Amino acid sequence: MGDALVVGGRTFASRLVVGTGKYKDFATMKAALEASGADLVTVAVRRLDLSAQGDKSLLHWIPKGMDLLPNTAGCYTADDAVRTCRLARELQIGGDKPLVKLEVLSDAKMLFPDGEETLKAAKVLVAEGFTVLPYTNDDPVLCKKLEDAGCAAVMPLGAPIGSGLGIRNPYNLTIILQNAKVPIIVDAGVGTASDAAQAMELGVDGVLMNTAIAGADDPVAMATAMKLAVQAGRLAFKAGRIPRKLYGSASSPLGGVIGA
Amino acid sequence: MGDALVVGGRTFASRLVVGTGKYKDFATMKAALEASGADLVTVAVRRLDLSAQGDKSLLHWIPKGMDLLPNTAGCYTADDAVRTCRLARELQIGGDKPLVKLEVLSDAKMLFPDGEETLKAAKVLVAEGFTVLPYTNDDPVLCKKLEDAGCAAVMPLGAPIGSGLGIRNPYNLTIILQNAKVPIIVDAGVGTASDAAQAMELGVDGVLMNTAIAGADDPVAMATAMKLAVQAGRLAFKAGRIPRKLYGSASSPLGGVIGA
Amino acid sequence: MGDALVVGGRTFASRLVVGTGKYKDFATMKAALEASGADLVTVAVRRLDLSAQGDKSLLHWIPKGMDLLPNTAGCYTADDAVRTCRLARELQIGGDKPLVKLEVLSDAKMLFPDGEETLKAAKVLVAEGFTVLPYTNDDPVLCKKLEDAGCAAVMPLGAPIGSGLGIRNPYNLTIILQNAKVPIIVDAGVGTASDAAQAMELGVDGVLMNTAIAGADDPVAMATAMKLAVQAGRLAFKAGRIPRKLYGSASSPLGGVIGA
Amino acid sequence: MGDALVVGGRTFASRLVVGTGKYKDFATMKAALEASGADLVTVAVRRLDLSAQGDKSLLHWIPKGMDLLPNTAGCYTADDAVRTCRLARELQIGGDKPLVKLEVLSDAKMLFPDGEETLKAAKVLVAEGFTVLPYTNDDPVLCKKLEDAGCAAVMPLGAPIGSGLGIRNPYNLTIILQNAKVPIIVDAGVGTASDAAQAMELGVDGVLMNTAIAGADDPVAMATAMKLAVQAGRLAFKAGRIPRKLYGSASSPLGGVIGA
Amino acid sequence: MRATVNGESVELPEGLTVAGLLQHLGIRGERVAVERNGEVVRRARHAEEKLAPDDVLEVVAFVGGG
Amino acid sequence: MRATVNGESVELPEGLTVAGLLQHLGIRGERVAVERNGEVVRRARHAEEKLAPDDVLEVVAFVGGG
Amino acid sequence: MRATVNGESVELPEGLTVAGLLQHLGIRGERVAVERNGEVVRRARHAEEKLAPDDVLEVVAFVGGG
Amino acid sequence: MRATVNGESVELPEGLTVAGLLQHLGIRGERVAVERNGEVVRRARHAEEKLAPDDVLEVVAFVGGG
Repeated sequence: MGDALVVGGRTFASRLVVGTGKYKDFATMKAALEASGADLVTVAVRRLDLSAQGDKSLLHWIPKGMDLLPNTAGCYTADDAVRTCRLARELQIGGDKPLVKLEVLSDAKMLFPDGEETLKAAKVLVAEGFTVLPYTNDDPVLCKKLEDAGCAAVMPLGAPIGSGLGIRNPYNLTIILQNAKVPIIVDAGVGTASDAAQAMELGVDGVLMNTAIAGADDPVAMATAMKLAVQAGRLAFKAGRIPRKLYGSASSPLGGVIGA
Repeated sequence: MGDALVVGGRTFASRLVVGTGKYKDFATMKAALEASGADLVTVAVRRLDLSAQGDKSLLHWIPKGMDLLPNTAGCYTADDAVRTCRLARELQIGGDKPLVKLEVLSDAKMLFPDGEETLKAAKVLVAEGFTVLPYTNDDPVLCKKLEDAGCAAVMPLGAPIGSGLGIRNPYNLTIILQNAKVPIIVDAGVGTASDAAQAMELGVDGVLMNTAIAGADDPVAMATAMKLAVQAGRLAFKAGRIPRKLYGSASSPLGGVIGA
Repeated sequence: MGDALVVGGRTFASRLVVGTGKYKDFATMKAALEASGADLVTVAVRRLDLSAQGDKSLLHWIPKGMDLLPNTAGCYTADDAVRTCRLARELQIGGDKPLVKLEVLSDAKMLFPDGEETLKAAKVLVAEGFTVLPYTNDDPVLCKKLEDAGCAAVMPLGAPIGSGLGIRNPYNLTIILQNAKVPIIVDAGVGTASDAAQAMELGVDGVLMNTAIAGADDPVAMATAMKLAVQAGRLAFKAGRIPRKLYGSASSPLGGVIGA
Repeated sequence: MGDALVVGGRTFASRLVVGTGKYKDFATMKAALEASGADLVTVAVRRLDLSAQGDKSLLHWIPKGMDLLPNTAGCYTADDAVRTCRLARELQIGGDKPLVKLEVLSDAKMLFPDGEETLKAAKVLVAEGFTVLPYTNDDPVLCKKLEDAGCAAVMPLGAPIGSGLGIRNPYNLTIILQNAKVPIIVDAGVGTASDAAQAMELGVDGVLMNTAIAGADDPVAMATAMKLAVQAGRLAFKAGRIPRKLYGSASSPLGGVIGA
Repeated sequence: MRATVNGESVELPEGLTVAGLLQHLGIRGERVAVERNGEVVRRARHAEEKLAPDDVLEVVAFVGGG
Repeated sequence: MRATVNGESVELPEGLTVAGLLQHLGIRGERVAVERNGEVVRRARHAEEKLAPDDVLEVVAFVGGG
Repeated sequence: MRATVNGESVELPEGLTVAGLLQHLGIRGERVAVERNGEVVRRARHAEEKLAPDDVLEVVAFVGGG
Repeated sequence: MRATVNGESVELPEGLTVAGLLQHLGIRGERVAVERNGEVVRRARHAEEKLAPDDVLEVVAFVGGG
């Protein structure tokens, strides 16, 4: 629809970014990725399991034409996140200004991003030429600092990873959007299609999700739902919705009623 | 998608029902109706303006293949609503068990349906062989009585007509759905795409709207958004969403992190 | 505070009306009633258990000075409700224009009021000289009809009886308030203190509750909380709250900061 | 009620902390402070206006027995905040481990706290022996770091200063509470009484507000409302509320209905 | 004679008044109201009003309710 | 003769049929329905049914509505 | 000598102490605190501590705030 | 010689290169990256770079993640 998402000079036809984790098998994942219509998918970097031989790699199952967005999931310090990104760059076999989803969490329980470490890592990675997309709390000040640090986009959460709580604080997102000069992508928290549509209607540039699709009873159907919901929310945002009013107003003519 | 809406023995491919009021011109209306993908559209019955000659009628602008759902908008009594339906049947040139959207409002200010008069009219119209789709408040008891009176579907409001407030009371809708044996269609209140998706995710069988599309800055774009949102919400409902949890859970593997 | 609740010519110092059901014992009920500060309490009318002898009656446990508001709980038809009110009047030993809480439910599952039967009963009871306080759904049209039928106050639900869901639809309550000429009392749905405060802040004249207090782990503490919450909400309503704004504004002076 | 708020070894009978800014005059402020029942009030530190002579100082208008909580409002860097606290300590004429409300904002528009600078200042102030109460965003990780830095309490916002939006994100507050070992006080965002009650019901240890009272049409009435609401919310939190259920349950006995 | 009291069929002495019924049922002190065949019997008439065979009687009191 | 059409009193030729009325009003092509004194006149009877003085007639069509 | 007080450049008598400054500024009774070149001057030292040319001084007090 | 590979201590032949290590571990086809003592070893240098005793090596690949 001539309304592409542009991040760090790269253009993506879809505003939906999807993950590759938590699927019950690769075949289901592949079908869901295709149904989602996404052209950017997140992947994690992990030690190769030296005992498991010949096990088909993830990459065989990612549809052609989808770009990879390696993440730093599992890192709790800026240093580990930076090391992980360097390995991810190597795995990408070069590529100029490689994309990375920077994610530095505080701990394994709260699963909230550690803003201090995230900002520290972002500065290092930008200096090293990465195209950095940081996952962050919905803190307008932190989001602005990440933008100022040179991040190509900023990805505030809608709610904690995998919580399915939707957009907990649309007010903060609105303030973030009004002060941002880079794309804002809602990352994490979406539970169902209307959550994704609502995020887009707020004016965010994209939505990133994994659990909402992979964890649904029918991941392929949910992937399709999310594709449609992101398109619907984007269109509704641009179409200019009607104002909210306490009292309604008739949608049929007031005059010309019979027997009046 | 083999998931049609069936009302009173009629089958509709789309679960979105749209109105024809409030458009700035017929050309815009036609484009929006086509974009909506709806195959059922509401129309009002009004006295012919005897002074205005040769003015192209509404029907010339309704895309072929769309069924008409005449409403009784503007009626404040059961009697006027019944007379209006009889005239609508004549305008439809017969047709067996003609569809009518029964709408009896209390007054021109609150614009809330008058349950007592609506139920009275429903009984008469069912007896006369109409396929009755009543617009009603989200009162589970009244909705049940309308179903028991023989209505082919029941259409509780999400919010007042034209208010754009969305689904004000999802709890009532859920109770209505759990006790209904006929299709439940949310009529009125939807303001933007996520509202329509949310309604469908609750499990309603369809959504009827007019102002949200006709009153948008770009009605055609909003009509497309609504088409997608209704499909998204329906798919998400059937796909089985993930549960909501206060704490998240990682979407990437917990083990195998470097340097661990 | 010179801000009494006046219903049908009777004046009540407290705007909190409490029930007497569901307590684990009469002693706890009495303590909770006293803590609530209410001066109007609901009671039910039931067949005397002819087998259980000498069992101390409820009335011994209701603090002196509290007026009784007999209800018609358990009635599913207008006729049963009217018969129950006549018996209640006899139990009150006369009294002019006796107060009754009219409650006609649809069934034992949904527990929603049956508007049609409630309105029918209200008309009979008003004609027989009762001071009728009907429990009703939050339907603005039905509430208006009950007022027009001569009810002394109208009591829309916040949410279903005992659900603890709070004020599900503040929009409807606001519309009801703007169109009412008799006191509006929120009956049922309140779960905790902030629900009661919120109801009062909307401008309702009183709040009626039973389960929220009787079902709390500590009914006496909750009764005190509700007394304070109703007072707080009423005061806040009259004090004129600040407007809601997306962006904040400093509460300390902007000038005179050191080193500036 | 033997349920005092203890912060840094100090005990406060009231869990409501109020500000002294934005009042139309000192007399109104004094009346509101007294009505609030608070025993801790925030004050700002500003350059003495050398031109305005003999103007009665704020301190003459603060009721006896109220402790002062100097803030660092207007500071945008850790350094300015630290200097301001040192001056505040001098203004307090010593006192061991003086209380300060640490507030470092990002800018004059968003009015959101700058977590990075706040944390930096907190570490310095704790080292200098201050009892530090930092105002912060509702970021569970940042709140934990402030606690670990030695802050005596942590004060996440409910919504931006003066916005009156209430508790925007109860989920974050709940997570903060479940992970905190020091008192959590909601600072900013409260607009009306039910907001304060809701915050307390979540389990926070106190609520700090200024604009909601000073900006109300009747500040004294609103101060009373807030006093009652904080007490109500605290009591309700401790009383153990009933669970929320989609379907209600009768509050009157099901058996013994006449004519059954 | 047989009559129905609170939904149960019971045997009662002939010519019993409402007051007699309450005494017969051992009800005293209790604040109760009586309905006979769908009509309330005002307290003032308890001593006079005689019951008849097959009467349907309701004897009610206040209980806790919301 | 005088009759009321869509709320307005108008002068009509004697013995006019419903079909004649529509023609008289210059209505053609239009998909309209006619109510005479509260009863719908089916299209099939437009040519036969004659109007009478003081008839109250409604001539309606579909318009945009929600 | 010239010094900066609360952001404004002012002319002050030579050898003025902090206590002298406050008197010079007509400040009495007021509960104030003084910062000299970024460092707080404790009240106990107001009488001793002498100002120097180009000093940057902040004289502050509590005002209403939230 | 002993070295640590993915957190486990293993015995490796002397003078092994990174490329040799991967072969030794039976890794082929796989798209992997190698970190030696905290520094990435670029693919281009796999054939040259020799391992040393007590090296800490990380051999990673992409896996599903969100």
